[in-house]
Amino acid sequence: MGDNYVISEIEKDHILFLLEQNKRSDNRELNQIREVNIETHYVGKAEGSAVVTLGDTKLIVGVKAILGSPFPDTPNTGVITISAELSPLASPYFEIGPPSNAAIELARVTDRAIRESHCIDLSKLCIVPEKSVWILFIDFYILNDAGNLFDAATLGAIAALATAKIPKTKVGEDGVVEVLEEKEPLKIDHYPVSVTSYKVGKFNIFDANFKEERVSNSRLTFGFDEDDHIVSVQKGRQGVYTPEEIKKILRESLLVSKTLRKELMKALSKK
Amino acid sequence: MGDNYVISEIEKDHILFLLEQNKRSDNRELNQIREVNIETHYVGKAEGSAVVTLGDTKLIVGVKAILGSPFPDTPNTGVITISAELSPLASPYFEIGPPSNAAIELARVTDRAIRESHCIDLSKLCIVPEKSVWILFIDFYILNDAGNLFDAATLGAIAALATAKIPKTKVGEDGVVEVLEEKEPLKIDHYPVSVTSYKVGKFNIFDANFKEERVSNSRLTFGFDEDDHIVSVQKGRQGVYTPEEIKKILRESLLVSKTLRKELMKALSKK
Amino acid sequence: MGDNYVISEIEKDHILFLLEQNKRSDNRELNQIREVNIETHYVGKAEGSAVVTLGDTKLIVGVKAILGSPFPDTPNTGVITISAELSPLASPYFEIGPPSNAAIELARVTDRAIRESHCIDLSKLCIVPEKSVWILFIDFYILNDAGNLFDAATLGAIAALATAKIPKTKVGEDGVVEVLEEKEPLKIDHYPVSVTSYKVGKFNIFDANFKEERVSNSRLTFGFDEDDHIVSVQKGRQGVYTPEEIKKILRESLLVSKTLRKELMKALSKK
Amino acid sequence: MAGDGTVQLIDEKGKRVDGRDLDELRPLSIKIGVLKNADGSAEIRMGKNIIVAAVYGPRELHPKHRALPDRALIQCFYRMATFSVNDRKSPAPSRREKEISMILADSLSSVVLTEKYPRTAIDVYMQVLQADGGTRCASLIAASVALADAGVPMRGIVSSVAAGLINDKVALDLYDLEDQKGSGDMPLAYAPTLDEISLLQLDGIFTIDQFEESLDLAVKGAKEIFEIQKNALKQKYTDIRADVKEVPKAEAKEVPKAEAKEVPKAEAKEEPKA
Amino acid sequence: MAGDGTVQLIDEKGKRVDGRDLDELRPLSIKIGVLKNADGSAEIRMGKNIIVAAVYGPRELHPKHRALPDRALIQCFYRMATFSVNDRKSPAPSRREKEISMILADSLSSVVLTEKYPRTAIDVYMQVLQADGGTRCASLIAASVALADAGVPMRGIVSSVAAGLINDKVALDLYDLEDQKGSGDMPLAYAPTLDEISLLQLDGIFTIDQFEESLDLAVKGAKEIFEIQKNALKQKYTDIRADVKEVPKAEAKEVPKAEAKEVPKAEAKEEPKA
Amino acid sequence: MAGDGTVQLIDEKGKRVDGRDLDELRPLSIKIGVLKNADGSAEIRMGKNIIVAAVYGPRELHPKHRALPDRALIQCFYRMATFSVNDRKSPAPSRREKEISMILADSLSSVVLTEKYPRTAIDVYMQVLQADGGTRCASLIAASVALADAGVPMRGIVSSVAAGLINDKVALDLYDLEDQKGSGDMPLAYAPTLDEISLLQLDGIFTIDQFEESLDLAVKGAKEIFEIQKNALKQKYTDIRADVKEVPKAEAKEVPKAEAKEVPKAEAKEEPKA
Repeated sequence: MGDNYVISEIEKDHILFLLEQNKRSDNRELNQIREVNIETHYVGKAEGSAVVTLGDTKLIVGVKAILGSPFPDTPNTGVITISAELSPLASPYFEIGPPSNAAIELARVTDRAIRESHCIDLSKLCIVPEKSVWILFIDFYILNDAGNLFDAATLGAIAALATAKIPKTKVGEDGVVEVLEEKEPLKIDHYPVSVTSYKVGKFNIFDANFKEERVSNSRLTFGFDEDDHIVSVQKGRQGVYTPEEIKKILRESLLVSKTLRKELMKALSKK
Repeated sequence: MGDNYVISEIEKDHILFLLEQNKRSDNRELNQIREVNIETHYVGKAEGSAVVTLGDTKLIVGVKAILGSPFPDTPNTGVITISAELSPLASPYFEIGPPSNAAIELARVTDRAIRESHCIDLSKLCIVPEKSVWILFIDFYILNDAGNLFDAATLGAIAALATAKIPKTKVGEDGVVEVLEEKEPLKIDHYPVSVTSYKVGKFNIFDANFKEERVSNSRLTFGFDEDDHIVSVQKGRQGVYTPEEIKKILRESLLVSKTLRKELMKALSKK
Repeated sequence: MGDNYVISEIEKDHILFLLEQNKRSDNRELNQIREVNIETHYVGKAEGSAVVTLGDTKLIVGVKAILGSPFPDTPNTGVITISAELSPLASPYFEIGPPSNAAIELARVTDRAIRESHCIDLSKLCIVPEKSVWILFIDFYILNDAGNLFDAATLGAIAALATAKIPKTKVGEDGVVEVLEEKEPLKIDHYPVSVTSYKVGKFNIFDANFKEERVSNSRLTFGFDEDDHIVSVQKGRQGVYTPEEIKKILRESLLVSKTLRKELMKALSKK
Repeated sequence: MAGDGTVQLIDEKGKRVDGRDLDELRPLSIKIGVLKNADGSAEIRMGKNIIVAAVYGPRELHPKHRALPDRALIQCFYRMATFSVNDRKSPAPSRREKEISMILADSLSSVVLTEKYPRTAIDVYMQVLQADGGTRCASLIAASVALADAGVPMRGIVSSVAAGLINDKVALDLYDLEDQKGSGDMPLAYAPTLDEISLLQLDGIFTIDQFEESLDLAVKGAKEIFEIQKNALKQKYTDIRADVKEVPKAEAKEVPKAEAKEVPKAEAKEEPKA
Repeated sequence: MAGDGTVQLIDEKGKRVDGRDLDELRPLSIKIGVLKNADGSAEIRMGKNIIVAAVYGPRELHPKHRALPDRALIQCFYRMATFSVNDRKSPAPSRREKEISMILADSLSSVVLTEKYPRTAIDVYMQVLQADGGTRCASLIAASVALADAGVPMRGIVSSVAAGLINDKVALDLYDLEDQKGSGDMPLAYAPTLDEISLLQLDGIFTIDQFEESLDLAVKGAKEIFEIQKNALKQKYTDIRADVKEVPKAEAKEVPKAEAKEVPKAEAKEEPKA
Repeated sequence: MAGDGTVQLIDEKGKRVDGRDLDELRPLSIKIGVLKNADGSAEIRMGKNIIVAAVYGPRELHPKHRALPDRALIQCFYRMATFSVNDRKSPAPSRREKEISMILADSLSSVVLTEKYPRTAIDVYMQVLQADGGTRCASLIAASVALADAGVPMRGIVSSVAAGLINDKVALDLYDLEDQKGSGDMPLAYAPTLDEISLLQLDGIFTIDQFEESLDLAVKGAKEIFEIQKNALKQKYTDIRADVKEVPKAEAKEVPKAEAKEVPKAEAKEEPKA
């Protein structure tokens, strides 16, 4: 992200020097993730919310449900829309203004994991076909960028959705939708997680911190559901992979996904 | 306003030097306002309009009434919306582009005086609850900025409203609203005026001209209705006041409000 | 267009030197147009489309028909809306961003020729008065700017319209408009063409190429229908004309319009 | 031009709906120097049009890379107030306002001696307070005298008016109703002392003859308006001379006197031509 | 203030709907240093308000032409999360957010020793995560301590709270419901050690007496909040001293120690005044 | 991927709706040098996709502060014409277009010898005139040869194609209908002479096996397309040689000949690898 940050050659060499010895600057294994914390029900005015910390990375996700019209070509399904704000609050390298390319990519890649995993049956968000459906706005605010926003964002999105409660509705004889006081949880059918590796020199490391991200050549994000399906992929940055390398990273990423999903389910079991 | 205007130290010292002797550069008393002129019915295509001059400060306000839907949470009330354009026509320190912070503040502070004084009973702007209400657009264009736009703007807004005529309407059996040829005046329940003082050194002066504004540390605007209620306050700029200072200025402002309202009512009596 | 292009004095002198001898740098007569090619049915997903080449100038026009509401003051007529994109693909002097003034002028001048010629009877685009009409979006993309975009654009617009097919519709008893599979051609009542001359020194030349445009002082565009009516005029750039000069150019332009319309009708006869 | 020509816009006596003859201008008044901050300004009333024009400059141009190395850049900003028309206009500048701004700048650039102020901007703001047809012409009339009021040296004064078609007849200076119900409108800008057309637009359906007749009529109208512009300027300078305390702006500015005077002189000399 | 005064907001015992007395603040907690990247930061919870403030700077200002030759420019960005309110807020900054950002910057500028860092920017970001009435005051409370956390030298600490009218009585620190159903709200910012009001707004209908009573009550409330701000800062510095390994941010920054210490010193000295 | 997998996209003979085998590309043609002003250009037709790519540069970069001190900045602008899809696309760039532009720039940056042109921009514009599924891949194919046409030195040529899932089977180069009704799509960019994947995306639901099969199939497809790219480039250079009057653009530019030739040479040498 932060396009105006230039890491010093010395730092870069140091990170690479450690990797040659299979070490990382914060003493982790190459595929070891930082401490994860997921706090749900953070914001009472949102239908669902979660604050995720991944090491020093911190973000908040809120879900708002608004009644609206479906798209004409999908009259029987609700709508999910995801946006991300990389506020300059979170990093000296973010700037005030309309969503940057980095914010757009973050939102769209997270969207892909959530949407393609079919974690929510959008047809259940339909109230009156062609007329009235729930629109779920899932909005991220990055509070501190210390690397690996992609995986933190997906954790936050699914945690906020899984703990969200949506008002019940009643459709009158005249077809008018009444929103009731009583709320019910969203039904979650799948629990996608996202696993991102960064390639630094010839090494692929997971849950990279900010400096590791900066010295990396490429980024590779896999979204997995709990049945080991791949539901999304995004390769980022100007570096490259051989096909064999990608297959190898895929298997490593799958392992990491198990750890992340365990943390997710642990947090959700407390809800 | 004009953020790129720097007044010379000599001019600043001169203004302060005069104030020490209880004088102003244009020979006014510290609480004396400049000559006021309010010309209504200026623009025939607007429902109401007023050109206000306050010394060399000049602005025009137009009111347009448009049929629209009420806000869902206030289904029985019409809508007032105020905007201000600080056109570069009016000052070498205004710039072309989207509304500046100064324009936003001017519109919002005027809005507060108009709205909070309940000068117009918004429920009378409702035609069909939930469906159809009048939206009053009150738009300012500054033509010449020679200081104290806030007070001139409020004078203009209330004068334009008080001389506005809104079409009568007829609601058909099918609920369709028909706009008739015949027009009727808006009923005005209160006549708020805004009084702004500027603090220069330790002196508080009223109806500041452009240079006085520039050398001032703080700005304090009170909105008063005709029953001596305070309906709006806005403190501006980086200077400060003690609580006692504010109470003192309040009483001086109240006196000035009488003068301004007299001018207002004089202009309206000619309508 | 391209406001940051400065032609060298030598090139300018050379062009003028040739004109003094009644010659142009590409060996054309002063009123001779470059080779015209009009290819219709280029884009199957558009209702109509045309690629126009005029020498090295190349642009594409697409027409999309969308069901929408009429303007309240013209409840019985469809809508035409024209936009032009001067993509930086087409010239090193175009820039990324919102439509430039040049793009706006190109769209609006083309719009005038199309609209004022009444080439399409807009009342025939009305399906249900006040409710449902066809909106024709005519969008230009310049692919290579080698001069005289105005005349190429009008050729493209009329060619795209004349070869467009719009879906038939059926209005149900409930007033709902159904769009059918079957399509029918738009009926074209007139075939406007645009003829632009550029004044270089004291000479008026037609179908100017890019360098000729750059050295010119003024531009004069006439839109003509097939009955020799003038349906649009636009004078551009900072140069001037005497009234007599304009009358003279008018007659020359009318002659050129015949040639251009012949090319247009030739292309349309192949449709 | 939404007109279908079926509305009766000329009565049996050849009078228009507002009582004018076909070749008659609307009532036109110009007040110069109406805005204190501007270097030059004017308010024009033409029919029910009310338009204020202000000139700032020559002054520094921002951003600087847009400056022209050999001359001043004339920038025009033509804007309509939200309440100037029957329906409320959106406050954002429309494509129409942008196009008009551009052609007004081109027209004024044709007479201003821009080469005297390289690398500067001369900014002309025109605010339409009430619109009644022909606003671009009225704006140009006001802008021309505001430029003179600002002491900007010019080769001549641009005047402007439209001719158009109502009930298939050529008429001068269409107002709102005629503009809407008529079948053609042709705004023109013309500097009488120079015999130069610097703005020409048209929409509608004109025969070649109607076009030429319109052109001649608009040129004639522009010449009449030019006299009103001159009188307004003379009036302003007379007023100034009467009031010895007030320093004329043209002198207060850095423009050398010789140049500031160039405008009236040029007009005086070339008047016989008009 | 949409309130018509008809909703019962005070019970027969003089208690408010949330059980508070008229002159009682909401529960208020401040956590300092919650964001690692920022030079200073704080999270405030005041009633159900949750707001995070971050300070970056003094640092280079972009674009450079906005820099002030003789002092730092304090820039505030007050923003509400889309999910912080009952209806989803549009993500684009509203006019309200822009106005509030401006007056918050003015308030903070009154205490920061901006002249120590000419040509730089001190950027203060305030993100409202949940809104419950009085967010501008709560944001200012958090921003003040975040500035101190960043080691920015200040003449004093700005505190802030609103007073308002519910059922025609003056009450302290209105929450959402009271803000909506009450008949007046008056946010104020006040630096107790300096006896300076640096922000004052009001909407509603106040008599002169009610205004003065509100002013006094808000000043009193601000003094109480100031104690909480000081305690939070002390707690943070105690924590740091306990943890010898962690270098306090104030030192890590290029701000000279003497200046960084100026804040607690100034407060200690001027406390008797409060 | 709105597909629910219920639409029959493969017949009993294993043929797709458009008659192709599962591992078969759509008809693909490339014309090089179609735009005169651009430094390099190409038009691609792949199925019903029609896309034009133009390259300008290396050239000066605006605004300058975005320039990279040690290499050229490759900027991609992928845009869809309003009429390129069934419903009219809004002319404003969408988030999708911005994301695709970014990843296309990353992919091309992986092969261009950007270090040869520090502080410059190489701008690649891709205009989709008609969209039929796989537009980002087709754009990349066109952009690669347009870069070569512009004489931009590269380590290799990027090729690109998607594989995806239709009726749970892996298929090459999905077209519009398959993209919508299928259950997964995986666009890939691959430089055969370098064995480098520089773009990879996926949406849908793939088993690990399906993913690996898709990856292998897309790589195979990219190699086939690479041959077509090479032939198009050879054809262009043959045409040029035949026409002695026309100076090849690569020479006309300031790029030294040795570099301009680097592209075909590199390919020729490394071909055995592919």
